[in-house]
Amino acid sequence: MATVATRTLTYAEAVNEAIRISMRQDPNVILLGEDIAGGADVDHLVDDEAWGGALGVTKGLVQEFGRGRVLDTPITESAFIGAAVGAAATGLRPIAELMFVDFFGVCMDQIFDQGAKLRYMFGGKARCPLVIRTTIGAGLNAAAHHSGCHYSVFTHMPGIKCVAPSTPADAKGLLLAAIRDDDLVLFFEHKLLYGLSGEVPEGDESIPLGTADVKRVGNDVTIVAISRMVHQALEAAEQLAAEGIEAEVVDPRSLSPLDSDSILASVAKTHRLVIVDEDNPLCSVAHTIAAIVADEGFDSLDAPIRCVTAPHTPVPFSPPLEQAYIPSPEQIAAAVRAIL
Amino acid sequence: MATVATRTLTYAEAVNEAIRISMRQDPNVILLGEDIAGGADVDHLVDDEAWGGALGVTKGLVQEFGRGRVLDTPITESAFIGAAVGAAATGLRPIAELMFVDFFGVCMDQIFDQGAKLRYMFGGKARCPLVIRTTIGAGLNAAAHHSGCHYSVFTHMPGIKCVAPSTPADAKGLLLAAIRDDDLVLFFEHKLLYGLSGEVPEGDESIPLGTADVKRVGNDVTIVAISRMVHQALEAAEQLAAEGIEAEVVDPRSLSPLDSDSILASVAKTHRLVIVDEDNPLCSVAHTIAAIVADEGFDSLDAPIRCVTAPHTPVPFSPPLEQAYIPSPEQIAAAVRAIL
Amino acid sequence: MVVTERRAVELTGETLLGMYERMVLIRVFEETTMRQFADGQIPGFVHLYAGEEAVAVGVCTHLADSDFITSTHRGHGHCIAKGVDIAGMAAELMGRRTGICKGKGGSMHVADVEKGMLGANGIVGGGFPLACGAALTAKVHGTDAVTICFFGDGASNQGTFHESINLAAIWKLPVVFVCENNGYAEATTFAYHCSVADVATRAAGYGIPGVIVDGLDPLAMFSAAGDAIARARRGDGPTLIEAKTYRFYGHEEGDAATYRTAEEVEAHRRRDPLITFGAHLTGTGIATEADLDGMRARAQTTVDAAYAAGAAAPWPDPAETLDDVYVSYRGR
Amino acid sequence: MVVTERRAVELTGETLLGMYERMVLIRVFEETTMRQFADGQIPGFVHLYAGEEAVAVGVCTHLADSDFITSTHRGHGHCIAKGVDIAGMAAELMGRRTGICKGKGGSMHVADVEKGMLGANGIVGGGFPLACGAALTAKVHGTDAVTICFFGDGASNQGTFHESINLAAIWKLPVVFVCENNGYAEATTFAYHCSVADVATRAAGYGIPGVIVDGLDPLAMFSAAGDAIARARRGDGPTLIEAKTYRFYGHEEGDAATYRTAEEVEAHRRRDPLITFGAHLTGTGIATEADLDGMRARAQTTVDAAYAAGAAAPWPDPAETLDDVYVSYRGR
Ligand SMILES: Cc1ncc(C[n+]2csc(CCOP(=O)(O)OP(=O)(O)O)c2C)c(N)n1
Ligand SMILES: Cc1ncc(C[n+]2csc(CCOP(=O)(O)OP(=O)(O)O)c2C)c(N)n1
Ligand SMILES: [Mg+2]
Ligand SMILES: [Mg+2]
Repeated sequence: MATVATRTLTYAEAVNEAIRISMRQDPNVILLGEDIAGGADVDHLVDDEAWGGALGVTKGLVQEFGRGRVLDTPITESAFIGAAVGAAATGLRPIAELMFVDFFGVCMDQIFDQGAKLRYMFGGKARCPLVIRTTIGAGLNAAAHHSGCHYSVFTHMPGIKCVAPSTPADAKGLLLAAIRDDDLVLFFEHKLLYGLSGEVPEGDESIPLGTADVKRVGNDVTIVAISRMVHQALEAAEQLAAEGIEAEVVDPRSLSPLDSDSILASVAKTHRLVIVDEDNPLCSVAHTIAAIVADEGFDSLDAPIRCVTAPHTPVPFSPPLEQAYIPSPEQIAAAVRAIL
Repeated sequence: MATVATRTLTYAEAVNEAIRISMRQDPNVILLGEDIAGGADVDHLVDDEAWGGALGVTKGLVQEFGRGRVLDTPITESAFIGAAVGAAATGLRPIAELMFVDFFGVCMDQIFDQGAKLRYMFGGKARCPLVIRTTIGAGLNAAAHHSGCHYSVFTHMPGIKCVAPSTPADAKGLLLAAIRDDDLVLFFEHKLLYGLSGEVPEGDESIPLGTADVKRVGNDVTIVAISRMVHQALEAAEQLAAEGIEAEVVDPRSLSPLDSDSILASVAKTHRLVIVDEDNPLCSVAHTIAAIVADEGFDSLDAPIRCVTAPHTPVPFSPPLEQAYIPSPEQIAAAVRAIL
Repeated sequence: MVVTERRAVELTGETLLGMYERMVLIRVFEETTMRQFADGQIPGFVHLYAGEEAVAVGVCTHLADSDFITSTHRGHGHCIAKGVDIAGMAAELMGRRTGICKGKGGSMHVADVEKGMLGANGIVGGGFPLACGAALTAKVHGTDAVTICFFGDGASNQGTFHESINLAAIWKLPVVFVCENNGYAEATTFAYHCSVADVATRAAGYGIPGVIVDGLDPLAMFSAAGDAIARARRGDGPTLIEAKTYRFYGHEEGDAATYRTAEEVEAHRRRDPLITFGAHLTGTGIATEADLDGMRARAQTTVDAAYAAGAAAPWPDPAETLDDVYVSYRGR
Repeated sequence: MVVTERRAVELTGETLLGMYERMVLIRVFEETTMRQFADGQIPGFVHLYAGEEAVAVGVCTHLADSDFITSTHRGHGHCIAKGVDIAGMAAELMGRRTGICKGKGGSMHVADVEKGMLGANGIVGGGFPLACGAALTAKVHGTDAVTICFFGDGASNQGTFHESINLAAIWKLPVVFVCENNGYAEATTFAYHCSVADVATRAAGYGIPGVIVDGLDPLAMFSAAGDAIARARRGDGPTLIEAKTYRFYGHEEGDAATYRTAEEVEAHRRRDPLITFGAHLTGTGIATEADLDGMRARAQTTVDAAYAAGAAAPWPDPAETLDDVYVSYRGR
């Protein structure tokens, strides 16, 4: 493998860079969302004052690509996400931002009935090369309308691909692949990871969708963890290592398609599985992974499969409640110990 | 147990009867939906000409309860389902009809961000005694916008209860309980079951939500099946019985809360589990049941858990494709044989 | 708001005959489809466009393949007006492999992106945002393509109507919103479900022109659409056209439509666009009765051949269920 | 559409003083909240209502506890105007167990159904349908309760606006839609995001009255709301009121609001409703400067006490995370 130069970027910067690279390469890539540029018709704004999205992730892009390609939208998610679907079906490669995933309820028809099904309903004679970026996750005390994960809902839906990176490098590489992909991709960015720094390759280095990544090697138990939970799992693994337990931490990175082969291979080695998911438990990706392993990996298993997830509740506001809501390294370590 | 008189009703009639009984008992119960009465302001309609819902399930109710309690709505699911939420929070007990579950995308915010979360966000100081009736299921060649199941999406959501009856008796008993329940209940009626006849108790005999029902007793394998799939499973069980294999068919009836105890008890007896679900597989109720058993019932299991579900595709239109889409008795029987 | 009277439009006899031909083709397709459905040849739900031909044809006569339309559950007429292949449509409605969507879509999802037809739609109001998107593509690409969004009176209350027209208005998207107000949404009357007497009134809420047109008159439709399309192509943004029209049959096949009086149906049938437009053509000497009869006969031949081919065509293979979920991999 | 000028309204001195008192309480609550947020006492997102007091108070002065309101992410002012307990609010914003929602909701979800306050809302446009529902309850129960739906200019483009106003109009629901047009949706200007110059224009699309009001003037708000509420209670259906107002601070705490010019902010601050309404009260001899200062001081005492109590209150127990998902059973 050729060495690729890297530098330290935050997760937010990595997302921004992937978009910038893609927009430079392909004039069909456009960006749309609420305040995605920021202050659409405000002339006095000096460059870096434009919001660049509610959380600043797309800052600077309107300066390079102009308001013809970085479009602020009204607060009408059905209209602009549906427009992104229509644009994708007719020749553009839009990147739309759904500010918080919790808002999916106001625009889901355009995503799952139109965007996701269009190709199938049309007998394969259409494409929907659209990326919908959205933010997920608890931890900012943003309460029940701004803190959910809910990628399970999209993973459920045929015609949608789902990606949930846990590191800056994955965020960049997977987003490059997602933008280039000819299918509808939901790209889930965890709000608490935006500030995380890490080494990120320079240039146009994409990571194929549907490939898991082993974030830590170990022989005693497999911990599959999604998005920010990868870091909770790694912390749990450190705690366990102190006790002589070596956990393997597998990050699926893309939830649909899911690289179940990598998960099964790890379980075949460790014989034990704990799954960590910040989403609510019922009909979750965690449960899907458990179901796949309970079928295809049954003979490898020496112990029950444990899922460590958020509880079956909305996300509470108050800090101690929200902390209780988010799966902790301690809970993960305890789940591992219980099946050893 | 006191004997309760029964008579033969179709599943559609059973639903209708449960609503009628509830509306007679409680003036706060109202009905709203598109053409739920039918021909709202058309005076020349003679009684039984009013549609009573697109599939005729609520026929006759407007004649008894009047247009003040059986309200036709415009095609604005967000507005009228959200209005049902607001009405439920302020003293009514509405029953809203979402004509096909596939339309959930146009109104999901009002269901899951408003109705389902209201009580939690308000610290327990509000209630949402609302039933949303909707139709599910493939088999009418109604294609990708009118044939899905998608109860998994609602089962995922905290604050929502999900019920999916498979027989006329269950439909009536569970709907009576749902209307009386103080929480938001999604009630999934399978379109292909509407014409099914069965013995249904007279009067106000409700069935508690959260209780599974063993539809067939057997010792060799547990088949958990949902909604119409109960009948496919029973057919498979007959095929298997001819080979000397006795399957136990468990119908969870309510998906949230889920009576996992009954499922685990059956698996503890049979040591083998096949789950049948007409919904798409990823993040499905099937996978959740598999995950629960792979954890809590792991020690009972003598074989991999198999899920027989619809494929990860939208519902195709063409009859042979749609038939391939729906889990068949043959597929179920084959799944059982494979793990024996 | 402007109420468009039927205006003298400069149209060649050839164009007029072409319009009639399209209209009669739609009518014959629909009436044949009705029989095929009754014969059990067409599975699923079928919503006929018969009676509304003047709308689709009046509008689409302005369009090239590079222009787009979005459609509804009542989409056959839009497809035919936009030039979608009749045999492909018939086979699709029958669920055959040779269908334009390989049997995956059926009546409610007929589509042909190559022809600029972005699909019938099973979701009422589903097409509004898609139309904005197709128009956005034209705007970003700098072409003069226009997009027409057809929708029903029932759809005019959906949230997507509002969101999309506002978006199109502020972005000055080249899109024309065409409401086919046939007076009913299923069994519910327009007078009940809508808070205003004319959908076109709502245009004022978006600062765009709103136009009421006699949707039974193809020439009125042609001229109103022409103005709106020109405006859109010029970059001046969207227009809302309300075509007052009528569906000759029930909401869907199987609906007895008892919510309509016989007198009401009769009154509209007397204004059948094929009769009135046919009379216009014969009256102005552009065609003879025999010409018109010939066109209808040719349409019938085309449609019969399409259905015959469909009936003879193979069913899709069950394994195809898994195809075309994604571009890059197969469902499972 | 009617543009409501400030009208002479017959109000007792007591009512006027009560209005001022509510307004100053909102202002003091918001400015104290700002400091508490800066001090790290309030987690999460906080959107201040300061500057818009005349709207909530002008409207809610007409209401009893049996009337309902729906609110927005910028909900503190609506809560206070509707009589929600200040201590319960402060503790809620701080996430304490004694909060009005037991710490589950926070700033974006403050609610008090007993007081007819159906919740702030984290979803822009989320309140429209809920308001129709509360109004439907009144209609079915045959009471004269009215529901007010507060929403922002940004929300006026959401689909729920359109769907809900149409529904309220055809059902003649007793609801009043009050748009707080503060010129911005986050960093996006009203001029950009909305296709018409006045939201009230859209009323014509639903056949209901649309009224533009000076949202910095509590008396103009009072009189416009009075007309609309009376109409609603009479059973004549909804009204759309557009209050032209301004938020004195950023979209949320942390927003420097550089998209607004200093001059624009200054111009609005000069028309601060507390200053102008205060001047009206002193000018007409209803109150002295000292009276007004006294009210402000008392408000400050109330709010300070509320925040002090909040700071001293216990945190919820982590086990409470599982409470109140359902009435009948506990989450897990
Ligand atoms: C979101 C949604 N809600 C409801 C339906 C069911 N439905 C199909 S067609 C229809 C009536 C549509 O009326 P209109 O828009 O006037 O079109 P028309 O049938 O008159 O052409 C309804 C309610 C649907 N398909 N989608
Ligand atoms: C459905 C939805 N989309 C986007 C947001 C993010 N958001 C929160 S407040 C806001 C601006 C609202 O503007 P406006 O309605 O004018 O209210 P204001 O903040 O000016 O009071 C936005 C975009 C949201 N909360 N909900
Ligand atoms: Mg109609
Ligand atoms: Mg605003």
